[in-house]
Amino acid sequence: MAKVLKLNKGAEQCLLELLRFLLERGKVKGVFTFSKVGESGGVAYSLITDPAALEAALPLFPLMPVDAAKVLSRLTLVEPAAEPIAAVVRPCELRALTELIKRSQGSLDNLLLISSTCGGVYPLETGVNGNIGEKLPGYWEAVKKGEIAADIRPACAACEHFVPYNADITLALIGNKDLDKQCLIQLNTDKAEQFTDGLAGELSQGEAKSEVVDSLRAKRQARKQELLDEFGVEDSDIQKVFEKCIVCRNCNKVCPVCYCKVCFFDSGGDEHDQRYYETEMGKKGYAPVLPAPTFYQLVRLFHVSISCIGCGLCGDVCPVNIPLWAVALKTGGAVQNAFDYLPGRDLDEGLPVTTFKPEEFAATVD
Amino acid sequence: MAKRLGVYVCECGTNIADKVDIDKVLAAVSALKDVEVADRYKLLCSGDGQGYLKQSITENGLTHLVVAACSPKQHETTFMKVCEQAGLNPYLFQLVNIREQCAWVTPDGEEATDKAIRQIRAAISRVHYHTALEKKGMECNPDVLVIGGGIAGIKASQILAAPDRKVYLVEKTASLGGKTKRFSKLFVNMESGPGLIAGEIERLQKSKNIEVLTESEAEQILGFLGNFEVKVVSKAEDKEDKEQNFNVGAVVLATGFELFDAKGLPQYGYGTLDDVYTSLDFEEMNLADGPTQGKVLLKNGQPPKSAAIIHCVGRAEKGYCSKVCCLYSFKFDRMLQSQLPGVKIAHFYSDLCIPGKANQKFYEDTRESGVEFVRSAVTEIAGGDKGLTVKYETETGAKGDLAVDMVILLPAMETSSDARKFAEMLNIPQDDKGFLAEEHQLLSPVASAVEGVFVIGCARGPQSIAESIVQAEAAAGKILSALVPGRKLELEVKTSQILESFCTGCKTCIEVCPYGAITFDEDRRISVVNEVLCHGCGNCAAACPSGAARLKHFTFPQIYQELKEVLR
Amino acid sequence: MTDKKENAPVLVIGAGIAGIEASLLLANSGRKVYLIEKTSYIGGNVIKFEEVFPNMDCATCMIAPKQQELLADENIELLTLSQVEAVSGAAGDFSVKIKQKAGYIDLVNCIGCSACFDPCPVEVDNEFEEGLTKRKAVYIPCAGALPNVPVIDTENCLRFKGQDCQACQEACAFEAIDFNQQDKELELKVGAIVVATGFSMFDINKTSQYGYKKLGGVYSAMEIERICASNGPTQGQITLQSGEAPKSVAIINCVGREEKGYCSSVCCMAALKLCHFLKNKLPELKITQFYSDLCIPGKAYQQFYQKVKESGVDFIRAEVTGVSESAKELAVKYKTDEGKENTLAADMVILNPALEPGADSAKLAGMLNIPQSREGFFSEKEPDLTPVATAQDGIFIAGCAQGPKDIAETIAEAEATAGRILSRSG
Amino acid sequence: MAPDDKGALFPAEGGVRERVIAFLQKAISQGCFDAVLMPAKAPGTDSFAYSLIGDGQLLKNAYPLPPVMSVQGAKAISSLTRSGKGKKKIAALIRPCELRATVELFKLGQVDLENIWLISIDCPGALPLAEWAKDPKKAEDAFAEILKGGPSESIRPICQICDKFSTTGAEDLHIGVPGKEASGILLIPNSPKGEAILDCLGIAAGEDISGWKDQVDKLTGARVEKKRQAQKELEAKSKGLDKLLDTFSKCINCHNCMRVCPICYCRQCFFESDNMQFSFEDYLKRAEAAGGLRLPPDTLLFHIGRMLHMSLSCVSCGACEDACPTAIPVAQVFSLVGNRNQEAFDYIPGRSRDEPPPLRVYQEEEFEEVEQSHAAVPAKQEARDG
Amino acid sequence: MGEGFTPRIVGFLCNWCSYAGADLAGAAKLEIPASLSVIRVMCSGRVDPVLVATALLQGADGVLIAGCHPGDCHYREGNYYARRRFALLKKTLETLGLDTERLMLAWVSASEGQRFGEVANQFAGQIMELGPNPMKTKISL
Repeated sequence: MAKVLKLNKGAEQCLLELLRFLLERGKVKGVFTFSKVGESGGVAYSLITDPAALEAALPLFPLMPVDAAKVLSRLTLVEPAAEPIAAVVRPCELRALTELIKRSQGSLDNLLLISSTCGGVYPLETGVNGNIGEKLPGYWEAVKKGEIAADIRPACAACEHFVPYNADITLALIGNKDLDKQCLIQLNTDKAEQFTDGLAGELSQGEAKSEVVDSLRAKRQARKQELLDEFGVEDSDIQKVFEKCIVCRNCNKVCPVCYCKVCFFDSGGDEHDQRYYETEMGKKGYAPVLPAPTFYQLVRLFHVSISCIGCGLCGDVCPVNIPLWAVALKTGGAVQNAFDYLPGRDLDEGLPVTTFKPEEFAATVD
Repeated sequence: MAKRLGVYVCECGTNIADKVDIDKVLAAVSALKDVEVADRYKLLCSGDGQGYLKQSITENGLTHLVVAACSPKQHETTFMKVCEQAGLNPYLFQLVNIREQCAWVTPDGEEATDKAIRQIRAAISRVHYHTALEKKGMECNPDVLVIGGGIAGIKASQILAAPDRKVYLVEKTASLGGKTKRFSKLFVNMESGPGLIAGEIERLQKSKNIEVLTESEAEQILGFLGNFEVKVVSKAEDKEDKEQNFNVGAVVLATGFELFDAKGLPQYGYGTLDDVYTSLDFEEMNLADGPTQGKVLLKNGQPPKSAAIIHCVGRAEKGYCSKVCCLYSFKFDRMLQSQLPGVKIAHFYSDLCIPGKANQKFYEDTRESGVEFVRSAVTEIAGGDKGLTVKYETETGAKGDLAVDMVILLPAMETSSDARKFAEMLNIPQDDKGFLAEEHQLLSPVASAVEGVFVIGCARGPQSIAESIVQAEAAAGKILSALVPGRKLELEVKTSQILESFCTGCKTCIEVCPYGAITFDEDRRISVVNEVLCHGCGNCAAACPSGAARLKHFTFPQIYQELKEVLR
Repeated sequence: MTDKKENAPVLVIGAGIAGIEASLLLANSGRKVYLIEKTSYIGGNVIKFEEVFPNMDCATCMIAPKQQELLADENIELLTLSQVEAVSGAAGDFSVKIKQKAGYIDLVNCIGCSACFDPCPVEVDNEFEEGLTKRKAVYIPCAGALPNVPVIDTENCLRFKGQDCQACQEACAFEAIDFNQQDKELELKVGAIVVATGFSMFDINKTSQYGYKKLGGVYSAMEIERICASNGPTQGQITLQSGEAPKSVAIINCVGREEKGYCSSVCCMAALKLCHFLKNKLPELKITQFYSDLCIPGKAYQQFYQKVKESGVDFIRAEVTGVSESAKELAVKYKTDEGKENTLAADMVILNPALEPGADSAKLAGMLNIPQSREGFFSEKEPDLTPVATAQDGIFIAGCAQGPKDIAETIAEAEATAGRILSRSG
Repeated sequence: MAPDDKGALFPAEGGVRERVIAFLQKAISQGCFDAVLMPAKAPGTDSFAYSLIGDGQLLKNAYPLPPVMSVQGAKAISSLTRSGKGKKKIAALIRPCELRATVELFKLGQVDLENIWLISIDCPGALPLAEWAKDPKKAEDAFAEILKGGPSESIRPICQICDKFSTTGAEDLHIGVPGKEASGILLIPNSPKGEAILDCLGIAAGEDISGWKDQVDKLTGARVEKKRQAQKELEAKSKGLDKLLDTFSKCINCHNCMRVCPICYCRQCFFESDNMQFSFEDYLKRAEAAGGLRLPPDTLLFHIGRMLHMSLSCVSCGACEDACPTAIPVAQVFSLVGNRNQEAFDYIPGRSRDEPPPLRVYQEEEFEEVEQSHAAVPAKQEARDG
Repeated sequence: MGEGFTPRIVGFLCNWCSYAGADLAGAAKLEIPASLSVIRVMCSGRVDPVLVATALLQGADGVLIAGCHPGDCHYREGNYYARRRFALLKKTLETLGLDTERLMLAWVSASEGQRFGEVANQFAGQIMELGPNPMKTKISL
């Protein structure tokens, strides 16, 4: 049974207080959180070690320019964290991190994982244009009420896994009507209890539950279907979907579960010599020359869909606005259902591709 | 396996200990990652110190070693040997120079201590990223290819040949002896050129270990020190071409010289006026088997009564002094005087170049014999009914004429036309005069820029016979020293390497390698380092944008580890 | 030949560049080499130069890696402060008696920290610096000298003069100073001998007309080499005794050529090198060269001459008849080929002397039983055919011991001696 | 730099596209080359992909000047030839910046030009990729107007300051687009290969092209001035550490600028390699030194590092800016740095196939201003001990 | 010393000339600023500009690259390439408006112990005047 710590402060303030407490008490060496960087309004994840620098932290800022899982993987790839670090991440990032850890792409040692029920984030473009500030009041109203905030990324609007798995600490945001005044910190693990020991607040047993969460999940599931229909991923020709793709492969670069050191498409694996193209041209009178977008996208889906956590970054960075998040969501959903696998749910849940059962999938063979 | 580092600080008597607070250093570094032991010692380079270090490495089961002491120039090899003796790969070791570059140059003890800590921390960080490197040896072929059968090539072959070392002597023409066999007399001692050559050829022929290939040319030479593949084609006039392929470990180029073409300077009248000769023409004339059976005669069959010797023909055009012309001109004086008593000889010259201990006497004797020396520039050789007129102008601008029967031009020496061919075949740089360039003009005068290829005699510049022979022996010395039959060639350990999967084949590394040590594998479209030729400078590593080229022991991560610590 | 003979050790006399090069090649082939050197350091004359012609290579940079390689080579046994006392036997089986002077420094203990210099109360002229600086009685000739081991000069050390001084011993933390050391006699068995004893400079004091050592501002070329050297007495600052930089320099070539009776081959280039160096350091400096014949053989030398000439150096073909002092400057009197007399004012005069055989050449030639040329250099067996061999089988000569020559020729000869010794063709 | 002032007029009707296609069709039908590599719409789509077209009829889908540069043409030629050349003679029709990048890749061993005929064409610029992605049809129409000589404010900022939009000198054949009144296109040969095309077509390069040239020169002059102005403004906005950080503050380290850059030819970018993989401790120490560390870190190092690697060859094609998901003016900054560096090395990327890349060669006497000379060191320091 | 600023200067010295020169400065007991830390490389040609940029961006107050004089390179020509790469780096940083005074390329031979001292002191002085590298404290780098 988890414990819940209640602080009479706004959610963001409360989280900042927790982080400051951890840093100042020396319980952690650093805090990984979203923050203002520089003097000019840039925002990014930061590793903050000086409590004074927490002034700039924006742990709940609804923007996700990179996936924290990718960053945390990079931080701990060579060696695990030698000192405790508190990391504030979103539920989908946490799932991605779990998937990466399953593949030895980092370590959870010494990480105190702090997450929250998530209202989603705005598109990268909105962040770049800098008008998120205006949208924030509406955003938090929606979170309180358990609604889908206007203008958040479609991937978020369609996300049903907005309650974190595997977090040491969960902030209950969705459905908390008093978000501006008080905050519930759910301590999921012993580690969480140890780290928060000494933090002033009202401690109780139980879970910070809300029916609003379930209703939001339902709303999002419905929205997901709508969006998939709207973007035409459901029935349309896959070639048509990828038509504009310039194969810049930024979707793979930002994808948190694309972890290869050298991507297949950088290894020369897909290269052909001129004669190949000449032969191809001979068949139809013409031959496209660069790696075919469809081929690339299919290989990518094949590689990542089992672990796709639907974070939506691929769609966010696509320079030609292909709704890649929708494709990923659909394919990922289908593949994961087939294997009865939910990526990032449980660190101990083995990867479907590394195990098999003799009797399964008999139907897929003629 | 977990790393276990040992960090040892040498007190160097008082040299380090007086300035650097070693205990403070030890306290600062002993808690660093994987540091198993951190200790001080009075003098680590001493016998006792080395023994202590060895024992400490073994007892503590150390996997990496950091020693803070003096400059690596002083004792890096000493401590690397200690590592070897203790069974630790010597490249898992880093020496920190806290004497020359810290204790001795930092007046303030506290600052020195801080600096020492920083530098040692950097070494500790770095050594984590060291990898064990192994010394490699390569089988090599001791045989030698000598190109050019002149005196230099002959001498090189003689001295190199041995029961366990075969020499291939390849000569383009039908006979050995080069230019020397065409010199009836040699300065300073006036011995016979053909005689000298005959003796040498006889010695050569006695050797069972020299294969002489006349009327032959090397068409292809591929490879590197210790392992060249050679294709020689023999083209005897009355026989079918014969191709021969063999391997050698080294190549000696002795392609000789040619004379500057005096026809290029019409004012001297060479080729247009009778009785204007070049030095080689005059040598021919003096040969018993020459056109005049060794007699010095004018075109009209009469012996000349007077002769003018014109120095430095083509010197201005070529831009260098040919070194031996002054000396052999005094030989010409004697050759003329011995055949034609009373002959009047005048030298026209600007500067006499007669280096060497015995040569001034040779000159003085000439001068005393009545030969005239006119320091002036010859502006024209004019023809006429009664013979030739040398028109000249002295340094002060005075003009004069001298009528003579015969004129001998001393043209500059040029490298032979073969030099270019071999320069291209072997990728040896030529200097702006066309001569084959040395690896280092002073320090390595007979080696070329390509390891294993040597250049001797006039191929690398005008030389006397004695100098050519010295160079032949020198090339032999270098080869005999490096390629010992049955011994492997020891290779540089800290070479570059190209990581195959990251190389895109842009060849930048190939272009910037000063040693031609990187080649391109056309099939795999990647660069490949030849460890025999790589000297480990790291220029390729700095030039490769993707980091595919890496210099062992000086990789980016290794240097970075040092960097971040010294900046802290 | 017996195998023993073929692999017999080699004795190399003289650790200048010739001796170093020959030793390295022989050692690399697997031969044991004894390299003996009469001074306490290796590198000979070349390490005194800042830069060398024609590429103005930094001499130290060029030689240092070779020196280090030599000191690290396990096949080479370096004996400093050593000289040959007697030689017997024949090729393949020489027996050589060596006398090694005591340096009074324990080589095992000394780490070359130089702590002993300061306390030494004696100050004498530093020969290595041509007497331009002082050194102590315990000293190394210059910073960076290798091997980095000091030596006690018994002629000047107070203790060896009977006084009770042990200042250096007290300063040494390593007990490396051992006054009880004795000169050593060694008997070496060697198969071949390389004589690489180098050259000396003609003693300018034998001339009087140039005012050497009498007039301030008159220097020998070697003194100027040291003044130019960044590790020399002035750290490479070109100054007159007044401390000011010279404004005009006259270089007088062929000093001693007539006395010696030969052209020393390298002096013209050495003079040009000085011009190049001085012009680089002091672009406004007016330089005049007095010469009779320019001897600049070698493919790259004329180009160097032209470059120097273009940099604004005057060349006067004339005989210098005297140097005298006039007002603040020096007056160089000269006579041209045509007999015209003239005077040039300069505030610095550089005398460029002939090269001559090393002082001990005659003694060594006697011991080795090899002839000397009439100029005093060691003679080759046959000047044309065997330029590095001597009349004695198994004894070879390399470098300026045979006659004046430049570095490239010296190295080539050193390599040639190795070629001859390592050759198995007889 | 420009070829001889002579070219041939290839008579054709219609817009630029139609005229060029007519030329290509004729050249293919006469066997001047076997196929063309150029952007074309795949049947039934709105997108442009580099395609190898051997069937003259299919050239009707081709776009010599598509409204956007979705893929840099040099990359396409590299894809085609890098792994081994073929047997066919292929004409690659690309924009001048693509051509210059191709020449740079040629020097870097990333393309094989033996069987490739490089044809460039006067370029009016391209539209931002994002504009096109929003509404391809609208973009295509807008661009059609630009091709006809309409207002060009909507082309990419980097194209607006491009002063190398016409012949570069390194192509085999350049297609000059003369004024509206002309009835065809100019074919300006610049190599034996280019001349062979004219021979094959049976037309002589006798046309006086000075009118076209004047028009090019005039625009070039205007562009040079505009670039100067724009770079000045850019410098005011982004020069100096703080402004630079500001400019790149939105960078999400996705490296997409590198991915699409034609000059970035490395298999694995140095900045993605294990050389740039640091330990946790390292990151933490860096954070502690400044109080915090932005993550992912080293974004500025990445950009500066990339400039060090590719700026001498940067052809200012703008692909990076098109691909940047956070709208950083990366092409403009890189172009500025590229221009300055190229000036310093007296190097114009893509100007000549024979000019070696600057970092592969050196001269013994150069750049002495960057070294600390003897003279610059002030009076010597006294040895401490005397 | 100004306001307690202790610079961190890194010197990449080539093994054959400049490192030997620095050793010689040591043997002569010259004073070298303690702020200069030396990293030995085999040749100045090994120092790639990315390495120098890394040093600067990670807060080095100064970066010195020293190698053999032109023409004296132990590896024939590494220093010429080093100079080109340095020129590129300098120009790039200059165009971006970053401090190029924090960089120095100097030629120091094996016999120039004195000169090494002069170069080191001059550079350290220059860095003292410039003050701390502002990049040191930028979280946003």
